[in-house]
Amino acid sequence: MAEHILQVKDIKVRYSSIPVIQGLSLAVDPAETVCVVGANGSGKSTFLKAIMGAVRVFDGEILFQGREIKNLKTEEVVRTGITYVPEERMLFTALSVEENLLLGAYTLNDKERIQENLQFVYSFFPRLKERRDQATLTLSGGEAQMVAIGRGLMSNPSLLMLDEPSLGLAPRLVDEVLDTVRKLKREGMTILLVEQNVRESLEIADRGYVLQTGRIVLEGTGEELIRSDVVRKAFLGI
Amino acid sequence: MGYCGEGAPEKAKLMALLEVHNLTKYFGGLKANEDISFSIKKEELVGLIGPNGAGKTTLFNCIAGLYPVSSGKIIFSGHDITALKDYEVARLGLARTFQVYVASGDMTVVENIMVGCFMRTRSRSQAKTRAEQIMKDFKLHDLSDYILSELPVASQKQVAIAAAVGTDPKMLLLDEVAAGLNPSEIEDIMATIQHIHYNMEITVMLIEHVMELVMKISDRVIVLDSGQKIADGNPETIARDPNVVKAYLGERYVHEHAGELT
Amino acid sequence: MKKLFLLTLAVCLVACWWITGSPVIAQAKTVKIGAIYPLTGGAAAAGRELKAGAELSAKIANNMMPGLDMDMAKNAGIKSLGGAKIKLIFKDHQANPTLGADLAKKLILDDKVDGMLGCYHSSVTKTVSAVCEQYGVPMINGTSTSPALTTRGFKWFWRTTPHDKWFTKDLFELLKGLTQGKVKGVKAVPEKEISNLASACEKTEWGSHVSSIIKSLAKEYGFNLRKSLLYTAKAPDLSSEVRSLKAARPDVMLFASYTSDAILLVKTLKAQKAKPKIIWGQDAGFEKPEFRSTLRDSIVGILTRTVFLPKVAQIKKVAGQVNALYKGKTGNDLGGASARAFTGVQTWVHILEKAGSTKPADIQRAANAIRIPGDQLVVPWAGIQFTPSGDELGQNVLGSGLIGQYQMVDGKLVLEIIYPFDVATADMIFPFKWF
Amino acid sequence: MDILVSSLFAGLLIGMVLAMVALGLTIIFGVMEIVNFAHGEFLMVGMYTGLLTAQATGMEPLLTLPVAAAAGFLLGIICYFGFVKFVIRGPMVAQLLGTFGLMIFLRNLALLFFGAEDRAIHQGILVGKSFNIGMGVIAPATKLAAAALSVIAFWAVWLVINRTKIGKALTATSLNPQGARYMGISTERMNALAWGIGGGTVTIAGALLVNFWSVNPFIGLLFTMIAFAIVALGGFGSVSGAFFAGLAVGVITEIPGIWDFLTYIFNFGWMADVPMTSLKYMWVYLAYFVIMIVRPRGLFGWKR
Amino acid sequence: MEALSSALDFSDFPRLDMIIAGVLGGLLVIFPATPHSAFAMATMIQFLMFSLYGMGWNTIGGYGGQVDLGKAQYVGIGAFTTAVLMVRWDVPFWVSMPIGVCFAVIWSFIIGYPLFRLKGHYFAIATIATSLVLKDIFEVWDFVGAACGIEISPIKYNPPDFLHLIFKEDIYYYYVILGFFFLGILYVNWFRKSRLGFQLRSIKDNEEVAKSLGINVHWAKIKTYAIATSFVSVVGSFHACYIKNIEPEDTMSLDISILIALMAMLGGAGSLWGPIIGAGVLIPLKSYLKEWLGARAGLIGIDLIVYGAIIMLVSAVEPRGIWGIVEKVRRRKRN
Repeated sequence: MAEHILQVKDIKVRYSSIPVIQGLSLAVDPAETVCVVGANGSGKSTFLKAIMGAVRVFDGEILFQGREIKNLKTEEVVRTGITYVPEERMLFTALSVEENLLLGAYTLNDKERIQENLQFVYSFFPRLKERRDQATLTLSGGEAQMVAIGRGLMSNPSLLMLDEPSLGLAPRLVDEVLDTVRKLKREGMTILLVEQNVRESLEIADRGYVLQTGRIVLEGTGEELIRSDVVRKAFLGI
Repeated sequence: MGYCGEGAPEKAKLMALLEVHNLTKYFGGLKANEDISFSIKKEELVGLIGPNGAGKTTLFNCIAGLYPVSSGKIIFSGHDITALKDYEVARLGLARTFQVYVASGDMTVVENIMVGCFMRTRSRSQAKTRAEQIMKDFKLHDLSDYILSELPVASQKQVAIAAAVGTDPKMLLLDEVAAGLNPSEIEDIMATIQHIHYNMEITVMLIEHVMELVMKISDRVIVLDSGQKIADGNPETIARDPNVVKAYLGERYVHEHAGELT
Repeated sequence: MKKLFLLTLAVCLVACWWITGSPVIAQAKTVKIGAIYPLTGGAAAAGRELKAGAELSAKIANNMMPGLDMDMAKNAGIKSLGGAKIKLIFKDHQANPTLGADLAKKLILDDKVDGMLGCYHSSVTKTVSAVCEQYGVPMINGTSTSPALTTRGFKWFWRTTPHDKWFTKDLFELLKGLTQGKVKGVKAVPEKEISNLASACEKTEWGSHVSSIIKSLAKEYGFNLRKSLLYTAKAPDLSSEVRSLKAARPDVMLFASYTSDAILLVKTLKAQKAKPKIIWGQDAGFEKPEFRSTLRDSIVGILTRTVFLPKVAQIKKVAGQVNALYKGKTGNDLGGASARAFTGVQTWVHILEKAGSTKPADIQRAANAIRIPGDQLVVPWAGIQFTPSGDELGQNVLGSGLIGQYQMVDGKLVLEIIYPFDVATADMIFPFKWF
Repeated sequence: MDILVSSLFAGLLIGMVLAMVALGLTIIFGVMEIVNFAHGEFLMVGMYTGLLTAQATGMEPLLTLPVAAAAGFLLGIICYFGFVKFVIRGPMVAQLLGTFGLMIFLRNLALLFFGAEDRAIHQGILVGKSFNIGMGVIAPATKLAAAALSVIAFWAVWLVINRTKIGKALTATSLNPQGARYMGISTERMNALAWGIGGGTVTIAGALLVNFWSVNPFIGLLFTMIAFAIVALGGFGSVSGAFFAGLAVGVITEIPGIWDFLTYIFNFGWMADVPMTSLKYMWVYLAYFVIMIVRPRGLFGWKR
Repeated sequence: MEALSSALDFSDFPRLDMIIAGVLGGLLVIFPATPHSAFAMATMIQFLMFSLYGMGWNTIGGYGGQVDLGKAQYVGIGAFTTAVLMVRWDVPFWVSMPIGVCFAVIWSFIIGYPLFRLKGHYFAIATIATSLVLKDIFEVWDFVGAACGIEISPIKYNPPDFLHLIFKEDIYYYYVILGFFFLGILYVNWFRKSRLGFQLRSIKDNEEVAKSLGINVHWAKIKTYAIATSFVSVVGSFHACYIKNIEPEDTMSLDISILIALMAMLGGAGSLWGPIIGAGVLIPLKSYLKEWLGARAGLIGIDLIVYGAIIMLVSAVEPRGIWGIVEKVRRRKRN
């Protein structure tokens, strides 16, 4: 077994005594893209938030690069090298695109490095360069998602976690966003992806997990999962 | 596609209880609902599904009077309720529950249900009798004196439905009552909904992500995607509708499985 | 354990009951007088003066003081009561009328005082005297000057100090005197040069009374009151008020303010370069040591009405003696507040001496019949005699006021008497010079 | 005419200082949506700090500003870590109650230490000096200096918020705390910083005010209300809004002067009888009430 | 009839509570017969008055969750109505009190309508603003005596005058306010179980849910605000007769508003006993701390420092007040 960059062992999360995640284990290897799919309410987002220390994990272990990060404060988790692009994007709407991106590099202090990263993001998303001074409130959904992802890249993360990046986007934009993920994968980024767009995301992923009511019900390569009936059932109930 | 309401032919002769005509709702520049029309007949049980962000809850909120609509018309049991406030809508007999409802107060289960019952009566004893009756129906009487916020979510949702039922509605809008529940709790809530529908003869419209539930109990399903109505029909046809599958599983899935879809 | 909290609550309640329920045992051979003054709160400085004045008076009454030409210094204690000593019980009303009433009840019922003294603020005096009236406890008020206090027909309330109507009338007499050339050192001023007035009084019981008195007297004396405003007491800033006054271009500015406002007013007047010919303060803040020490030479020329000035010591020997004692005790000269508090206790002593008993009815009779000659008093009054009937029941009819002016004499700031004209100690500075 | 011009001028001048009083409140509200009822008490602390430092050392009162700022910064941070941190977790009622408690606590602590008497500074190079600008406008030097410093302080705060990394982090925290945490920003520290800056600016304002206004332990509430009015007017959480709203409220406190002007112009007898000066601060409260009802986001509000 | 039986029905409280409440109630009734100081008597009257203020506040602030910090304006309306009517036209207390309530209710509708469009902090601050506005107006309004206030002359009446509520001894006032106190408890006991009470608690819980259950939230709040107002106004009228000299500065100050809210919040907002417990703890604490530490040791303001510290502690540790702690302990025992 290769050295996992992220290893989650049997974690449990409760929201005021209601179990949301009940013994979830998962591993991500370096330069790998792992996708977690599951219906609404299955605990996908909670799982990512648990890694980020945004919800309390009361049992289990979370190891990142061999270090225990369970229940660290969110900002400390970020400093270990994980970035999280949240489902709601959480852009700082009153600020401009560039200001948002620079905030993504908050944990870095090296100015040259920050500029390099900025240039990298701009080269990655040329459209953002055009709109660098525009307030993010005025961006379209797809552009906003680009800012969110770009912001996640600004701190040179060792692991990028994307929470439903295609959510609420028009189909054309969904493809665009997923293409971005594909490109990132090619750049050698380690990605943990949570998606509703089951098919496409599983295609991108090296491996995938299917989550149902807080448990992993299926695990395998993307291809295997696409063929599985479980996936379809999980989504349409038939 | 044009399945409009054919899923329940035996009820077709009944008049429409709720009619939504060309409802459109903007939030600033964002179009949350666009030109949505449908009607629901008395004693129907209609599911409303769609991917996240499709505008389902917004639609509910518009119908229930929580948001003013940008354009369109809503008619409920002969009244134009488009411009009515939420409590006025409720008094006309259109009750609803909320997607995220975390009880925070110090009211007990029976008190919560009594609030609903108080809509139709001033008398405390009548309200209490009615609430106790509902609790019995919903098998909640053991929990009667517990503080609601201290109960598990499943019970809270049951109580929320019970309180809405306490207002003696003609129609009930249920917003994701099964979200976050485990399978056995989903079974319970399904039984509750069916009880409301068949025994109490209340028309029900529900937003739901748990497909087992929607597909099983709905007479008819309406599907929204990106604020638009993309399908309307009985559960079996809906599940095979390419537009629906596309909305859920993505375009490529549709192409590859074209044979299985109608 | 289970209901520990409620039990504790019950125990606490019962405990409070016990502690407060213990009766106070009266000591023999003392006459207890309750004194309710503003010892803390915004008027604490005045309160300290009042307390010191009253204490000095009690000390003189309780001990033989051979060097002092006062009847009450000649005996130790009250002779007619077998040498009973005066015991003052001080309470702090914090300028709060409700608290004052509570304290009055406490003094009357718990401490069983024989009489009351106080309370400086007219609003507090009002509630306290109402309590005394109900319980039939005699109260002597030495320092509250609201005219309303003695128009209420109270039978247990006597006031030694003259009230604001008199004081304000003094001022208008002075103004009239100015036009007639009666003022020492000033030639007759043409009437139109000082005919425009403006007043600013604080928005309290006392201030608003003064304000309305000024209004009615201005009319009576034929002056033109161009602006009359009430301001919020203890306001942090009075510049808009001052601007408003200034805009009326008055020749004479009249104020009724307590210390902090008085200081602020004068500072703002100066900063705003106001140019009135006369500034007159209705006592209170305008004659406090703080007023003097803070503003120093910038108050030269300001007039204030008062009942006592150190200059009185030049006229009255006894005043000089008491002033020396007071200065030895506190380091300050006697002022209007302390002199009147002193006189209040002194009046009590005389009344008790005359009554020969501490029965309220006897005290009442004695008070209504009392006549203290002017030479006994530190204040420059003709004496103390209360009206036993009529509109102003219980008002001392022999009191009178003074108007003083701050002047620089040998580098020292002194208050010179300029009214009444016959006792004036210096030439009046007219017009007021600032710039 | 003179009275109108001088009233407006005085209103604007004092408005600048009042704006600075409100600055801290709006920063704190902007970052963590908590209304600090003890804000006026912070101001009082600033006033006493300025006053006592000046009196104890014989220093020029204006030089005590850094001392006051440091004291305020410290006070803000202590309040945050010692108290506010625990209260923000609770319901809104607890926050109200809590900052109320803080208000009562600080006020009476001051009463215990300093007594109830009003105190004011009477020395210093600027005290008592004033310039006659003409048109009846007389500008006291202390107020001019205070207004100027207030503008500088606003400019400085604006720079910090808009031009520095820490300012950006503050803005981010205010716009979306959870999002800010995902960027690696310690929102806890940002909250504390907001309290620090909030406390620091308001104590500076206090040290400026004490040059021309007297201080007593009970002075806080008036300023809390004025600050609320300004923040409501300028939009809760808006720094630039607070500045302009401060000017507006400054002018509102000069309504008696404006009324005087109207009285002279129209010369109706009844106008002179309206006790306008007594109602000086009522207009501020009324303005607050009306603004809240009509435009809850404030006249200059930009927020979210 | 149902209302009366509901008001008299305390059966949803644990038996022990009722025993304690009964004993304490009995103690209140016999208190004047025990040896006590006048100061204790004054403190007890204050306690009863503030309990009633707190009960009034509790209806809107506790059950409804609308933190109202402007109750002093209604103390003023009640007190000044009674005083003005009594001084000018010799109207008996029992007539002027209901008139005062009418004025207070009318005023509460006038300002309540816009006020309740606000929520949370904004509402709380706006209530302060309205209260201060009214106080400032009263301070310049000659009809109500302006800043001088108005005095009910004790010698115009022949105590004990039950009609005008003018007494010499505090014991009469004590029993009058005690009567109001028991009536107040009964009323609140009825209120919390009434339709409006339920609606209000539901509003506090979640306004949107409340609306969805057919509750006109705005109107329910305004109605309850009027009820709260009536309580305060009645006690205000009593205050006028008790103190006999009222001034806006004294009766309508913000301190009174704060104190009223604190009683209920500290004792436990939204519970029947909360305001009483709050007043029972705070008023004696205030009186005696002031008396012992303030007057004797010269530590002025120490009572309020302790006060402030208690409030801070409670808000940080248990925002539901003392009663909240009791309930927490009980629940822990039960589970």
